[in-house]
Amino acid sequence: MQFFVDNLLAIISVAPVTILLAVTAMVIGATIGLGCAIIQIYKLPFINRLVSLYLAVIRGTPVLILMFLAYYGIPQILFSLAQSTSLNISVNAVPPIFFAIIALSLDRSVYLTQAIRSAIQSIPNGQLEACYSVGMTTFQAYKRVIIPQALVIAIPNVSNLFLGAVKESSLASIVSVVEMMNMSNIQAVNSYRYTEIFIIVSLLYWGICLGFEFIFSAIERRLMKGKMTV
Amino acid sequence: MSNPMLQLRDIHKAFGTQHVLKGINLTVEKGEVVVILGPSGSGKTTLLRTVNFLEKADRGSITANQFTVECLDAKKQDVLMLRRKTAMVFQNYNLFANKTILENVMEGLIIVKKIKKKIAEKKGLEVLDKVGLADKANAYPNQLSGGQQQRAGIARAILLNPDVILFDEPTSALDPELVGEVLTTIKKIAQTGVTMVVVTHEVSFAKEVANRIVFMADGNIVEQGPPEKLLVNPEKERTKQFLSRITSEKGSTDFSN
Amino acid sequence: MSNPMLQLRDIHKAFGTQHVLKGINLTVEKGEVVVILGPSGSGKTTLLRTVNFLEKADRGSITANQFTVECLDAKKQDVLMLRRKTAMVFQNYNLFANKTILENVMEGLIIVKKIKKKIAEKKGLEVLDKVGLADKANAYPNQLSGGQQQRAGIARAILLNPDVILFDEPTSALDPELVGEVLTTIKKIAQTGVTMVVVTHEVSFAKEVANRIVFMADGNIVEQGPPEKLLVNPEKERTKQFLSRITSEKGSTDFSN
Amino acid sequence: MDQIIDLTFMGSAFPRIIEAIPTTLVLLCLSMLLGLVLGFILTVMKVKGNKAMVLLASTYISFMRGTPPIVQLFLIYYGSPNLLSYFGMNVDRWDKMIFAFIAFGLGNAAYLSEAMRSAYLSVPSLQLEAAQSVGMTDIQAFRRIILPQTLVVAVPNLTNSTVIVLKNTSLAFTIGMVDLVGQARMVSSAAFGAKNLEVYLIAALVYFVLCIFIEQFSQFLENYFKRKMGQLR
Amino acid sequence: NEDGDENQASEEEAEVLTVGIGNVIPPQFFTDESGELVGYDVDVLKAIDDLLPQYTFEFEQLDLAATLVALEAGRIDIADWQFGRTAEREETFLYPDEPYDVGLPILITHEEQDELNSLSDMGGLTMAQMPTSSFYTYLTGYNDENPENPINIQTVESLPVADAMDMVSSGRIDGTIALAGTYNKLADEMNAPTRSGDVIDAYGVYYILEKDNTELKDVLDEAIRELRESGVIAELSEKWYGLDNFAEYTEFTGDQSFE
Ligand SMILES: Nc1ncnc2c1ncn2[C@@H]1O[C@H](COP(=O)(O)OP(=O)(O)OP(=O)(O)O)[C@@H](O)[C@H]1O
Ligand SMILES: Nc1ncnc2c1ncn2[C@@H]1O[C@H](COP(=O)(O)OP(=O)(O)OP(=O)(O)O)[C@@H](O)[C@H]1O
Ligand SMILES: [Mg+2]
Ligand SMILES: [Mg+2]
Repeated sequence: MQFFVDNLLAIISVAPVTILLAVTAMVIGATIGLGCAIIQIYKLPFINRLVSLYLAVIRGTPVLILMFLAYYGIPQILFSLAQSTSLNISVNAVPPIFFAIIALSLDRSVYLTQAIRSAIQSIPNGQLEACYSVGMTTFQAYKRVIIPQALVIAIPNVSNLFLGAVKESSLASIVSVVEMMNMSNIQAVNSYRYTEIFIIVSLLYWGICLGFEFIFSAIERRLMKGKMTV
Repeated sequence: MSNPMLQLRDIHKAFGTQHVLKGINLTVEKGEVVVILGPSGSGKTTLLRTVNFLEKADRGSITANQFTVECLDAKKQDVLMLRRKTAMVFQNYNLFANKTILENVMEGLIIVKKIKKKIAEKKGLEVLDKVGLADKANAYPNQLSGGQQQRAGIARAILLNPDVILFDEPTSALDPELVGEVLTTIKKIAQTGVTMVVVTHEVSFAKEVANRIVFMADGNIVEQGPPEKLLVNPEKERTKQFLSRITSEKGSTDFSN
Repeated sequence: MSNPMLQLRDIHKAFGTQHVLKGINLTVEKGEVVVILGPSGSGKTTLLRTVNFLEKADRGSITANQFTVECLDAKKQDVLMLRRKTAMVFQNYNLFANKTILENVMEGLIIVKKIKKKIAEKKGLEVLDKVGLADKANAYPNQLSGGQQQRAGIARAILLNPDVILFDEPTSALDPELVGEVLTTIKKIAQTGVTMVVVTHEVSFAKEVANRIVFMADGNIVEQGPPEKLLVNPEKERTKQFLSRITSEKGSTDFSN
Repeated sequence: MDQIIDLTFMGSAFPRIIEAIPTTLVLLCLSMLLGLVLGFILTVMKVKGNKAMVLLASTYISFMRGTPPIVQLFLIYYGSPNLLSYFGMNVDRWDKMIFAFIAFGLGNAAYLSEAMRSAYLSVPSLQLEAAQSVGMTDIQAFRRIILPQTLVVAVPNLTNSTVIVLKNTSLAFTIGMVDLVGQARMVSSAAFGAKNLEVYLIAALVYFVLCIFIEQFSQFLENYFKRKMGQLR
Repeated sequence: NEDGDENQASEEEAEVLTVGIGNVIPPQFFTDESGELVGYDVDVLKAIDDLLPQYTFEFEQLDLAATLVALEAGRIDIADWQFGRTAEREETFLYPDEPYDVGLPILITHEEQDELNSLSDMGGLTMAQMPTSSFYTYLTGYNDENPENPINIQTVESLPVADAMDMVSSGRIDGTIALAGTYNKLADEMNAPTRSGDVIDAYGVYYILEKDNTELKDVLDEAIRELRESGVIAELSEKWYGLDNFAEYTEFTGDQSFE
């Protein structure tokens, strides 16, 4: 029991790191994803190509490798930047979680692009036309009418991706971020009681996910207003 | 041709190989109510949609209140400008599904005209009252009957107070009582100098409301003129044919007087 | 009352606190064409929808061609049976978005009536030709004009050849030419013994097509009778009020004869 | 360390690493298949079921989405044999592939069911009504009208899931199934980990190519379904 | 079972024992070019198997966590992951008395930093370690005792020694800890500008078993003792590590007890 409680507390203490990783990755990922989705929907010449390339590259690269690339690559770039500009940028001052967030955000952005794009495209064209007819700009139309309606469709997928991110964030341990999975490994190494540790960490993950699931379904219910579905 | 409010020049539009608009020229004066009549599929809706740039014409230019846009090289800013001079009532209503009826009519005021929410709400309720929807202000579009949605669509366009309002069959879902009210409303608005283009199938309504009737068939304007002239004494064969049905029908059904 | 084809008994329906149908009783004989008139929001669409069980009534029973369903404890099988005895033309058309026009009209034949695809296709093309859509057979609904969609909806219902067809404003998007054609079509079908309930706003159309007109207001049937009687000499105040508008309008617009 | 990437090593390692592609693909396909079937059932339970079924489906989805996939893999690989032996079943000798695809399939089902539910939500109820008014049964209406319309929305999200599962299959290496990443790690360790970069580059390249295939296929499907709805001319 | 006087029969009826073992840590256990599992641990296990006619070993390649979960779930009989021994671990699992290998962790630093020899030289400097490795506890232990001048520890979930050596070479970290035998092998393979400092510790390396499997424990103890006495283990150690681990151990600790 003591073992259980001690480990539970130890792992809980880093839960904020896990949540921080997941939330920031989703927020940044969604921002990039929204941009990419709109570029794809409107098939903007040339940058549409660039976006496709970006999506293909990131989609094809396992997060683990993105993580390595961010961790080893960005410092290299900063380093040569620092040398060529003789600015005093110290790479070592950057906390590793920064690189983890970059990698996770890039990864999520690809999937979010798809989720957002499919949701937006499911909204009947008449809705956009109605916006235009009252004189809204495309931006206003998206913000006030299209995105709120698309969110209803997107939320189940966004919540999929978010809960995925909560667990995917454990890969940040590869670049020495101490989040929940890393902490449980640290805890397990003393006793080798992986079974118990896994139970503890699973319960914690589930708890966090339940909380977010609750939020998502509340949002979904709210947005369902005015929606007529099968 | 003193001061036309809306001027369409040589508008062409094709969907794939189907040529839907074959060079439409139309001039509408300020405060005029022009009704477009024509058989189903003749391109009436498409014409209104190109004016609002919901469909981009393949050729031609559009002038609204001195502001001219060449359809082919219209910039974003131009299109927006044009749209803000016009408002549209859709054949299938197209209310914002995620907004209540009141929010639907207020939306344009708040977002486009930057009117304060309080004031927009007051105006919104007023116009809803005018079309008999005061008690539905907080309902969502999917909770309304067809006629109620149509009236909400009309209210939304009217409230924007644009230079030109484009109506696409604004009375199709309305019972005669309401048709009369819409008629009165349109006439009142016309008196304030707003220009209107109305597509309708109801000839009696057209006759009442129009300063001029334009008869379209097969992507062309066949002829136009004041209602007394065009409905009674059309020049073209196609118009006569279209109208013959109506008069014959009317004749046979008129046992009310 | 020898052999009623459709019989509604005490149909009630409320949305939340709003009582939309307040006990509707209606009997329609085989081959009869009943037109429902009434102001917007009076519950006409809701009534048709409850007959087709798209909306489940809160009380009452429905009998179609000897087959009775108690609304409250209707089994799935009963509902299906009832639906197969009826067909519906929707106010907003409701065509299958993922099917071409031809597929839309064939769908019921193939799936429900189990008719061979070849034959269904032939019949489908025939009926499309009848409503003037032969050249649109392979277009998708989102490529059609309003009137074209409405005609496709009518064709889909007719082709099913059910006992009862429910029309919800079948002519709202049609020009007078086509209204005339739909009128002819409905009359022809009625002669083959098909029963029809038509909701419409067009009084002249009602007058032409109806054996009996039912006037609804505020969730109740106010009065009913043959068109010559109800339209000219209504008994109830509410009916008079509704019709006064029309006749006054008509009077003022009739300069065609 | 003069050369960052040892090309000769890459050349020799390449054929060894791609040996594992069939394992990865079989695992992917089986997991997706199980996930789709079970996910579909879950969706139906959630949108059409009674309260108890909704609760059951929601709990399942929540558990599967809420716990780490590695734990689910352990549960199936180590937990299920013990459980099944109570019922007199001996599954100790079953191939690891079976455990792995069941574990991934069960987890995947939760994600797929939500993707399907969202697609279902995007179809207007009017379409169902139209089908019912023609006299179709619910199943006919679903199969002929609703399903085809959900696919346009569903395909991009199902593609997401496929790619994510593809990458997750590497977890199977923890129980000793030699998939792509596993093979890469083994090749790398045979070189004392000194050729990590080269080996992961190859693995990434293979993933990249597989993802391109998945993406192209999904693009094809999406356009096909769009054309089927007259959305593409 | 009858007494094993018929050799073939006992071979056939020999009980199968499943060994959970890693496969990505050379030279202890890894797969060679042909995909065969090889290494010091593998050879020792094979030698033990040869000594025990009543058992046949089967290898199941698992990662560390999976191995331990498998042992608790009863899916494997012996776990081989270069386990060290702690009181806490002994609460959960059964350790044989005899180690089959010894660990000699040494400090690795950059070639040019030859003033760094022991952990006490590393205060204020950065070292990377996997938290799952027992070496991690050296660092945390050191920091607990020297809170005024702690080592800056970077935890990395998976850090092959080669990678750690790369990081040392590039100056990203100042040092790492590796087993002497592993470092020897690697130093031959790569020519990274690194050097080895002092031996930090020496400890026995054991299999672990299910808590109540004392029967197997006794058998294993006897077999390992026999292999050490017959020199097989020394031979294998030379083969895989380039040094006789047990001899080095004796030198470092001055005796042979593994308590
Ligand atoms: N889903 C719903 N939720 C709430 N209220 C509804 C819903 N559907 C209809 N109503 C309300 O029920 C009333 C009757 O609607 P119905 O569509 O039957 O009218 P109608 O007679 O067909 O009118 P119209 O001629 O305008 O089509 C209306 O006031 C409408 O607002
Ligand atoms: N998106 C589209 N793709 C292909 N064809 C189209 C599209 N939109 C309209 N059309 C075709 O263009 C023609 C004109 O359509 P439009 O909607 O302008 O007709 P309309 O005059 O408004 O008819 P109605 O009175 O029936 O509403 C029709 O034949 C229609 O099939
Ligand atoms: Mg139209
Ligand atoms: Mg209605």
